[in-house]
Amino acid sequence: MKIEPFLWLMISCSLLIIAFILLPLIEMVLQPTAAAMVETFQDADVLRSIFFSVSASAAAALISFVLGTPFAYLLARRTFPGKKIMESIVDLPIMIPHPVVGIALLSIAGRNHWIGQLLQKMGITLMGTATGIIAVMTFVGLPFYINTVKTGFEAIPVRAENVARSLGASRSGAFFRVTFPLAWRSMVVGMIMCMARAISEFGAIVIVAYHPMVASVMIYERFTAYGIKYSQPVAVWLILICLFLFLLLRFFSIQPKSTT
Amino acid sequence: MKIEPFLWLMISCSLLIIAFILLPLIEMVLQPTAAAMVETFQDADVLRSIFFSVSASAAAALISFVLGTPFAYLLARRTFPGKKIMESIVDLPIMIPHPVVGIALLSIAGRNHWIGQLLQKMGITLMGTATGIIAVMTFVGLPFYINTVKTGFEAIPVRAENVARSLGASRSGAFFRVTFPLAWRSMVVGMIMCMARAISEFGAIVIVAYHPMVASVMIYERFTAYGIKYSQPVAVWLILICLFLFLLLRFFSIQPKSTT
Amino acid sequence: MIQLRDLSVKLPGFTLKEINLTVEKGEFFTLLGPTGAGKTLILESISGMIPIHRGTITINGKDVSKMPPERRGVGIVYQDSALFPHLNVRKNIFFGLRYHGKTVRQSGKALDAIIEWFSLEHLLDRSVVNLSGGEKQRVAMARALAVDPSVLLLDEPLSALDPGFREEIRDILKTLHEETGITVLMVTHDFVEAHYLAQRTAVLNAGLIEQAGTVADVFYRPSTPFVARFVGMKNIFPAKFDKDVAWVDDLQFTIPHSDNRFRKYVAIRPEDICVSRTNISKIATNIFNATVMRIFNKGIFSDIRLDVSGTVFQAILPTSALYRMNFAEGETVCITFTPERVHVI
Amino acid sequence: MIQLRDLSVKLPGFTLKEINLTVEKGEFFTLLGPTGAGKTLILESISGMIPIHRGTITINGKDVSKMPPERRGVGIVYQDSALFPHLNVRKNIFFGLRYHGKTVRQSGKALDAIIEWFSLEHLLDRSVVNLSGGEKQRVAMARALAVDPSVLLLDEPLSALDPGFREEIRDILKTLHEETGITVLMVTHDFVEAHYLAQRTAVLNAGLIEQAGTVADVFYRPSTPFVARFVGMKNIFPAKFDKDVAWVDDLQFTIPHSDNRFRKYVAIRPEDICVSRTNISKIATNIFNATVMRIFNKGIFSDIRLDVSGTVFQAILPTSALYRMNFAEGETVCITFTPERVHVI
Repeated sequence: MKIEPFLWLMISCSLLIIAFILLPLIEMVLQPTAAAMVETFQDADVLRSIFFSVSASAAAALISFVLGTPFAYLLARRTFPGKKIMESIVDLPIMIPHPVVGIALLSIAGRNHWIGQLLQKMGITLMGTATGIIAVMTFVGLPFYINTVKTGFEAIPVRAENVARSLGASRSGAFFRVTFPLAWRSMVVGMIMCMARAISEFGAIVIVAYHPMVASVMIYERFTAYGIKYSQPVAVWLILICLFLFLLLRFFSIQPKSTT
Repeated sequence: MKIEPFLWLMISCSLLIIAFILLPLIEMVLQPTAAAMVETFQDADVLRSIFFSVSASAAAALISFVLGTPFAYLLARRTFPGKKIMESIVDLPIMIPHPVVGIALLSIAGRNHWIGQLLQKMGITLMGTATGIIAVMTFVGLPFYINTVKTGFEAIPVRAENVARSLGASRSGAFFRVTFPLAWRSMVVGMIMCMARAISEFGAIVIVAYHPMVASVMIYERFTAYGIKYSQPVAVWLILICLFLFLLLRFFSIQPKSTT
Repeated sequence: MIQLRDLSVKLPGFTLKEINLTVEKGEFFTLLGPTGAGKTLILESISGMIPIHRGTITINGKDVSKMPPERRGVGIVYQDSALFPHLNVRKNIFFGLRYHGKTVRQSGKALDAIIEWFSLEHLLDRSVVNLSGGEKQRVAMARALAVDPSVLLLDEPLSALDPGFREEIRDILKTLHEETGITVLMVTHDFVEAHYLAQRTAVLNAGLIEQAGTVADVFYRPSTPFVARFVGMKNIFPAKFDKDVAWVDDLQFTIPHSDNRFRKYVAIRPEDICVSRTNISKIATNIFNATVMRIFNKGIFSDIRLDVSGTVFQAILPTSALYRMNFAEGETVCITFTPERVHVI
Repeated sequence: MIQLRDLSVKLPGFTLKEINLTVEKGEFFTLLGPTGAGKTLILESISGMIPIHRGTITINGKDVSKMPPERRGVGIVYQDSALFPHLNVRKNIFFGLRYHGKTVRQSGKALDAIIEWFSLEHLLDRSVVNLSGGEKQRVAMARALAVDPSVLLLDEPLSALDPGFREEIRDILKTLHEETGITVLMVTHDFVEAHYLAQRTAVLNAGLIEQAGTVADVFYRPSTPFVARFVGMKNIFPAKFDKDVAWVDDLQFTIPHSDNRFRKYVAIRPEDICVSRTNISKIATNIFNATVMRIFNKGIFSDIRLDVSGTVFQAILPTSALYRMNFAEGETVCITFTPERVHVI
């Protein structure tokens, strides 16, 4: 069989892309010395910022789960006028430049805006608070959750729900006994995606709250103040801890199917 | 028919999310005065940075198109050991915190690394150059292009390609006369997604190159230097111009089908 | 009993128009029609899955038009079974019990009887994912019957099955209906299924009922050319009528004596046309000389196309008989059919 | 001519094992078998879409085992037509020309003939998306034939069609083969299609050829119980043999005289069993008293299940004959079958 140039083109492009993505990451992980890694890990500021990144993004994923699941179900199951527009609105946060996200969120939180005044009365401040950071993270992470879970719901045949209802289940009964058990895996994946996007955010967070310091802001601070060598260990730790968390979650979601 | 609490829950969650996404954006767009908008638009720095953002992200989309299309086709059509891993690698840039992306790219571009030395010999510098910015943008935008186009390819029945080959078309003939005309719409959408992600990047760019200044960095600079009021007009202009570009591209990709 | 009164459903690109239909208590009724005629839409209206535009749906005398699906007491079996893939066979069958105030213990005997009836005892702990098509349909039927529905809706329950399973499930359906006397409304596009299972039937075309009646009625007395074609009357010719005579072009057919004022077509089933070398029938009318155009061997039976001065007839004969008579293409033969086998439409 | 020698294909979860098959030049050959038997895999090996593990594929004497698909000269028509949705009918048909050094002008007459043959003239400028199922298959066939392939592979070309179109396309295939004499290999799971179209056939089961031969051979002389069941021999019983006699439990069957040493079953077609109230046959053997268990009306024909001292026979009769004779369930009747209709397997 003669060599197929088309196949070679595909393979070489693929390897080039894999190298482009992997080499920088591998290089970065390998450059810090073990000593620097250990020392960085003993730094309470670093630990605090990584823990804060993880917990704030987990909070964003949880909010997405609570609010986004019903929305995703609506988008997957119903047709209504304006649905396309709604779907475009959900995608908006992906398109908006990151600093603009921060500026937009601050725009309504100001003292001269009715929402800002309302928030203030409730004792909620966005600027420079954990609340603000979680708001930003939810804003950028929501689309990932909703789109993943919507696809998950769409893969579940409507007929299974119909049968459940014909057997006497109410709309919520059908949802909790048929749809949810079939879709929860996609919800876990959606929450991982949402969390990953939230943890990686920097531009919007740095506008809303430099402090309390999330890991990505700390990495940026160390880079600008002390240069690449000093910022690498923190970056590596952040990546490793994220990776560990995601693998853990993935592992739970690929458990052998139980019968309930 | 009694009121269905489940339906109401879905609707209220949906409206809450829509409001959470839209209200800050609308508010931000409405706050700047017309005068401020006009004045900002006449500022050569602003125009230059927006133009640079657009053209650099377009370059990233073009690179993704050239390299990513064969890769996406490979992922859509072939099964091979390690495919799952490859797909995970493609998704990596979405998961990596933005400043870490910048640090990782700089890690291999340094003078004491063989790739850095190679690049230097070729006259390529990443730090503080347009090349570096395009590299960052490609890095973060590629996954969006590849995943979109992969889905597009998967939607095209293999049998159509098989028939084309049985009719005498080579692998590339079948690709260019059957697969490409059926998939180009998904490629346009993929490039839009890639471009949108590239334009929105801030954290990685600010590490690799503060100058030449892209729009998101300029917005950040104005925010930190002069506050929210001064940064809003630039943000609004950036969003409007992006929106216009994307609508234009979308429009071209939804033209009535021609027969070729 | 299921009664549809002026049922209208509007969907983008499709409309069901004023469907009137009564399925009597204990009846096995089929809805026939080609793909896209709106058959499934009627089932989904009855079960409450889609909102209706106008009209009323009554089940056992109770107007259910505005009830949610779970209160209509309607059992459904879909073509693809629609089993719950995350539950095993047992849990699929028991799924509906709790909504009917029953526990497995309370309804033990009834459930055991259903499970035994469908021969599912040995499958109870199996995952539904790896069952065969026939097994899936048996589980789907057992699941629907476990909650004792007042009517059973079947959406092409045989279509997705391999031939072997198709016969098995068809026989099960027939026996089930005979033994339990449950009201059944089944959708199918296969007339043979209707013939085999149902007492009455309605033929649907593009959202309208073309004809309703007993299966025999629809089969032997189709009222429109569409229905005639659907029930396999291959020979449909536009005709002019005069008392007990019809003219198809220049051919004169003797037909049953009836009121033919508003009729426009004659139709003859291919199996009602007798083909022979010389006239062997005892009647003196409807005898034509025909040229054999083509013979198509279709296994046990063969199709034969015959030209009678430009009008093409289609007849069906056992292949063995055809071999015996040894007709050749181009040969002139004699075709006859009794007047009562000529249907006027 | 297509020759497969020891063809083996290994896929995750499925294996084709040493397939040997010869389709003669000009022959219409069918590959029969249930879903998942590996039929399509054989077609895809021949057309070069999947790599083969071992063995050789020869087309018209040329070993094509290692050739890319575009050089094998194989035309394919799939069940779903696989038309190019972005091209109109004309461009679909003309698609392959350029690869065969032809232009539309050069091959004008031949193309016109193909287009006319398939009655596609009025559709040429239509989009293929909105064609009917039958039209789509006609375009798919015209497209395959436009480049003058040396063999034509058909992958269940009738399965996705509505009954009306199915007959149309089946007749077109038959006439096409008769007129052009092209070598055809068709995959189907429907024995009637094979009977109607093909000279020879092979029955595939789980990646192995169970039997190959003329359609009549496979139909009348199945060599395994699987094939017997597949060709509709409902009555298959394990038996013991002694010269021209077979015992099924205590029933003694007279059978054709042949070498029965390695045989294990007898099989009788349901249509070969004659059912009557009293013995009307001229032969003295294979006459049994039977109890009518169930009668299933299946439209033109009816199934009848008969119990002969514990052995259940299945016979098929025209429904009209059954009505005339007015059999009741539970009644004792007489069944007979001639010895030559008893197949030993």
